[in-house]
Amino acid sequence: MTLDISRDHALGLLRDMIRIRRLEEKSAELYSKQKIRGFLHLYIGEEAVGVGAMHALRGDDNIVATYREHGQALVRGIPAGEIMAEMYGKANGCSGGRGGSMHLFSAKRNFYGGHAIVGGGLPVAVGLALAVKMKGESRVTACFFGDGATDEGEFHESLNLAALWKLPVLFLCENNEYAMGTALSRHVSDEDIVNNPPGYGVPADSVNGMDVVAVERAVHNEAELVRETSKPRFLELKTYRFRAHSMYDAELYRSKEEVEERKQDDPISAFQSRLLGEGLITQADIDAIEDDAAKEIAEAVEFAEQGEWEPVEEITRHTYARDLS
Amino acid sequence: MAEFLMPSLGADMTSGTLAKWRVTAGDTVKQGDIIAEVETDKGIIEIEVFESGAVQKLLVNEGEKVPVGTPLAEIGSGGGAGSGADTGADVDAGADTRPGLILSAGSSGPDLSGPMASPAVRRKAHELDVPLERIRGSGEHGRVTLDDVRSAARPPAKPCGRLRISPYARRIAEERGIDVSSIRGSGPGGAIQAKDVSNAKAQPPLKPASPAERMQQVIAAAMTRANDEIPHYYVEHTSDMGNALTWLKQTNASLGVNQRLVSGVLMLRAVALALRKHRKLNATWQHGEAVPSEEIHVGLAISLRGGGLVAPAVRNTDEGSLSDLMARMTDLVARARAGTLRSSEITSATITLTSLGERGVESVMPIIFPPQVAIVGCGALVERPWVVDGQIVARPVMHVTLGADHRVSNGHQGSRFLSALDRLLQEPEKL
Amino acid sequence: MTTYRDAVRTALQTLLREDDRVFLMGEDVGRYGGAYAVSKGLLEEFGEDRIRDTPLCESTFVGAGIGAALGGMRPIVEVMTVNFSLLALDQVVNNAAVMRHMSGGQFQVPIAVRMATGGGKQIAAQHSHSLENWYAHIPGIKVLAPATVQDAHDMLLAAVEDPDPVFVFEHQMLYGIEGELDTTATPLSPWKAVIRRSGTDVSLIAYGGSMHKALSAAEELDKGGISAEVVDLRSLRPLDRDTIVDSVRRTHRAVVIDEAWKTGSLASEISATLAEHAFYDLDAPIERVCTLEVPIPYAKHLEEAAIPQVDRIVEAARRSVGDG
Amino acid sequence: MTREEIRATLLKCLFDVAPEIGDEEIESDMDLRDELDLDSMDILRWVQGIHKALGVEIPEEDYGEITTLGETVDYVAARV
Repeated sequence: MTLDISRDHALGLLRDMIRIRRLEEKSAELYSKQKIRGFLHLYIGEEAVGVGAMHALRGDDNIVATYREHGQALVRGIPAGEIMAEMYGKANGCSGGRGGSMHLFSAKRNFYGGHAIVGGGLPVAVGLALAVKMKGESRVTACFFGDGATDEGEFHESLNLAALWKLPVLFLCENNEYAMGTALSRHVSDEDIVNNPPGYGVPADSVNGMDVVAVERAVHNEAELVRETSKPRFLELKTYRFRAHSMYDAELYRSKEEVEERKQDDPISAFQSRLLGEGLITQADIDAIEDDAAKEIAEAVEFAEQGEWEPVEEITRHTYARDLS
Repeated sequence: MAEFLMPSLGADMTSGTLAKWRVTAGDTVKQGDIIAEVETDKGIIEIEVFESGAVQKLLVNEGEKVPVGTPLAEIGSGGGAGSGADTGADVDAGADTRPGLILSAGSSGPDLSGPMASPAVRRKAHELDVPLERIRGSGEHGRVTLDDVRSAARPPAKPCGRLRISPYARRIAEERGIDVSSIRGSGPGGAIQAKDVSNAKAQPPLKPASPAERMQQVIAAAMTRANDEIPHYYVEHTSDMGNALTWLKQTNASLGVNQRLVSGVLMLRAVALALRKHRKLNATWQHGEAVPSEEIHVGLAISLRGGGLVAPAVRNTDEGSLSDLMARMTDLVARARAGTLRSSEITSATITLTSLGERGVESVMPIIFPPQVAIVGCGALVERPWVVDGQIVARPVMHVTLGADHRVSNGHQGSRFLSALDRLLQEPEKL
Repeated sequence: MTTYRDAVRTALQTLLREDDRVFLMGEDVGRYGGAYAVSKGLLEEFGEDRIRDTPLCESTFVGAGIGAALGGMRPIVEVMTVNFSLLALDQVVNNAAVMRHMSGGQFQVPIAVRMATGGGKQIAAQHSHSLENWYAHIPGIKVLAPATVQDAHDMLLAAVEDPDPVFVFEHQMLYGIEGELDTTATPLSPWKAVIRRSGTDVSLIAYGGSMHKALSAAEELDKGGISAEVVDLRSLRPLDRDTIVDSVRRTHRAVVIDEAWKTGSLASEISATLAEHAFYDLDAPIERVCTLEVPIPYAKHLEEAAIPQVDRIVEAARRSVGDG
Repeated sequence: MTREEIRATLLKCLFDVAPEIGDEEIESDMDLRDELDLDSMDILRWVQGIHKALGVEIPEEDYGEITTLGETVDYVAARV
């Protein structure tokens, strides 16, 4: 089956996947050098999900994401420098250095943040959709979460409430097969996650999350249905993370062989091969993208390095609308 | 040349054990290659390299535990083989390569100067034209608060009547009978702490480095406090001292020089005896209420010629013979002059008697010494025309004034006290 | 020398070996080896029946622990961090804490719940808070905060043996500390505070992660001639008021260190206790060194400024003594 | 006993009574009550001191003859 997309479109998808990959690789390096601290959850392996979904959504659609949100943030338009600066903890980071890797935010891009309590973003997404509906807008609220979140009560409660109140939420489950270190088969009773939402009256579908074009199409279709019907829908994106849960772990819960095998299905190299095979792009195009990405990331690091530290005297800022002291 | 460092593999990792090298010196590596295994609390983790090049030298042996940031290997950027160094020979197990502990590498930390203050505080400081750097913050971490700015903008508050003293210091001062009003506090905000009380005991206020000045400060503080806190009222009576002086003259004529009495001792005893029936004036003000004193200790105001004033107590002034009282009074005056009063004498008075001497003014309006609630002032003995048995005669008279705390007694009670005092002075032989 | 992490594991092993009713459950306690690697290796020894990986469903697996305890088992539940335990707060407050009382004494909930607490690792505002004070507020449960390797071991044994629900808070910065572990000695009562260092001038009252900062502060103060006593609370509920009050009666000054926010903190409770029972022994205002009233920021310097540090404890103690 | 010795003894007794006077130079014709601010208690103690040091007893009715140091030297010299 040939790809039915334009060269520019294809280059756009590829470019964003490569940008994410290089950003994450650089982040890993900077983490090991202690420039980035705390928890760092890398998106390597899952780029097709973020890129496909974010390309399919409208710029004014609301995004609620998880603590593994660098990809969505970058594609939504938060500059790499601001993301990197945030991970450095600098004042010029997209959350002022207050949030770090897990808590990227951008109000002007309707990016409602990375959430680090599993399942904690879902009720918030339902509420954002409620606001959209009450204000009579046509925006979709897209909520990303992992397979682990489907264990939480909040997942089930959110599906129920969104369906009951007919709210325009698109539930996007990034199923990477592990809830932190616990395999899907060991944390859900029914591994077929799409079986859950229909019980609440929420239509559910599934897509190969390693295929960026398939993701983009599926998310586009679902989002437009949500927009038209003002009812929630659920889409599972089957993917796999190539790296540890958070930066490094001993990966006692999965075998090296398994990881190596799944790495063969790299969403970026697979897409590149297809595009080259179909003659849509050339190696020179890829080289140019790589060069641009390398430059962008280098500039991002420089931006973060040059950033100022928030003065300690401002520490309680942003606790309230107005300082209470 | 780049250094391959012991990486930080998690937020809680401070050190790791190099479990295994996957490369040897001379190997060529490229970015992303796994070149070592590190054992952490969570298990063995494979470590990738972020540079491409040749491994020049391995710096840490397998099995060694080193802090995060310690160089593990040197990676040449050229991509060619290294100097051919032999791993075994070059790996130095010694600790000398380790001190390069770079736990905070790269994050040298922000340069933070100037006081901490929120934007709101800064704005307020600007509005009130108070330089922020001159304010000592009372908030967390020395943070300047809005209240700090407001206080800095205000003129200094009038000294508050309430003494800043810790509960513990107050307790031990009471136990030891130390007057805390004269103690300078060394605690937060000038508060008196236990050690200040202890020092005060060791060094009574009469013997400070600069006695006169020091005493004047103490008097100033006590009087200011008295004037601020105590609603004084005054009543006055003029007493005929003829009988008393005649009796005194006769008595002294028959006594040896060491047994002679002075008129002051008559006054002292008369005040003490009058107080027996007017207990409201023989009290101290403590924690918002008058506490009557069972015993009568009249303090004698003694003006020191070098400057200063003390009012040590003649304890149990109403008891013992007059000659015994005279002896005690003489001793007290001598020690007051010599500066050897005991602290308990300074603090235990329950009322004060002040006399402006024999040639001073005719009357005095004295201020109460806190925590007492009354003070008796005597003017000079003066001869005045006086009506005795319907005849105008010249008699030695004295103005006696009572200053008292209106929270505790009233003018009627005060005047009854002065009447009683007058009657006592008319019968000196009974004193 | 043993790490705190290993001491907890040793206690878990002892409990699992000696009592068939004991089992461990929680997120990633099995295959992953525990988020803080406490339970590493236990799955291999005790099997999946007794080392249970749970789905990410805090309310339900804590509630299930309560149920299992009611049913005669001795569950040890690991909640990854106190922040996630908020999802289970309903089960804790409305079931674990009240079951004995509400049933007129017919039922008991002998559950032990372990969780990591505290900040210091730059994991920002959803992973760094110290909310043990919230638990210490609740009658019907007991709260322990082991600060030492020995306590990490002994207190878990005591928690499981106790007939009531016991919550054990392990400060996340302590897992790597090393100390002597004696598994043969008779343990100290976990419900009593302990004087970790004697002093005469000021009492530094702390627990958990802050206890070590208090000890460092005491050393620093010692250089300046101030003799600081360090009181390790150990049990947050019940609170050993006698030891706290006795210490302050001797030193006459108190600095309470608590990584929670100051408002409504355990430090507030201790300060009130001192005001009630040691008022006439106080020679200076009680000082509280707590976390600033702000969600824990990610940036290192801001996080450090937010939570109690040695220098702030030293400053507070000096103010209290009058050398500030 | 010379007048100088008497004067020195009287001064010593005076300093015992009123040590605060210190090094102030005391003129022979200075009024002790007014200029040195001695009260009746001080005078009495001085008189007691003189009695002890020199054995001279000064009755109250003679106080009018010891208003200055010079007068007192005269008074004592006549009775030693």
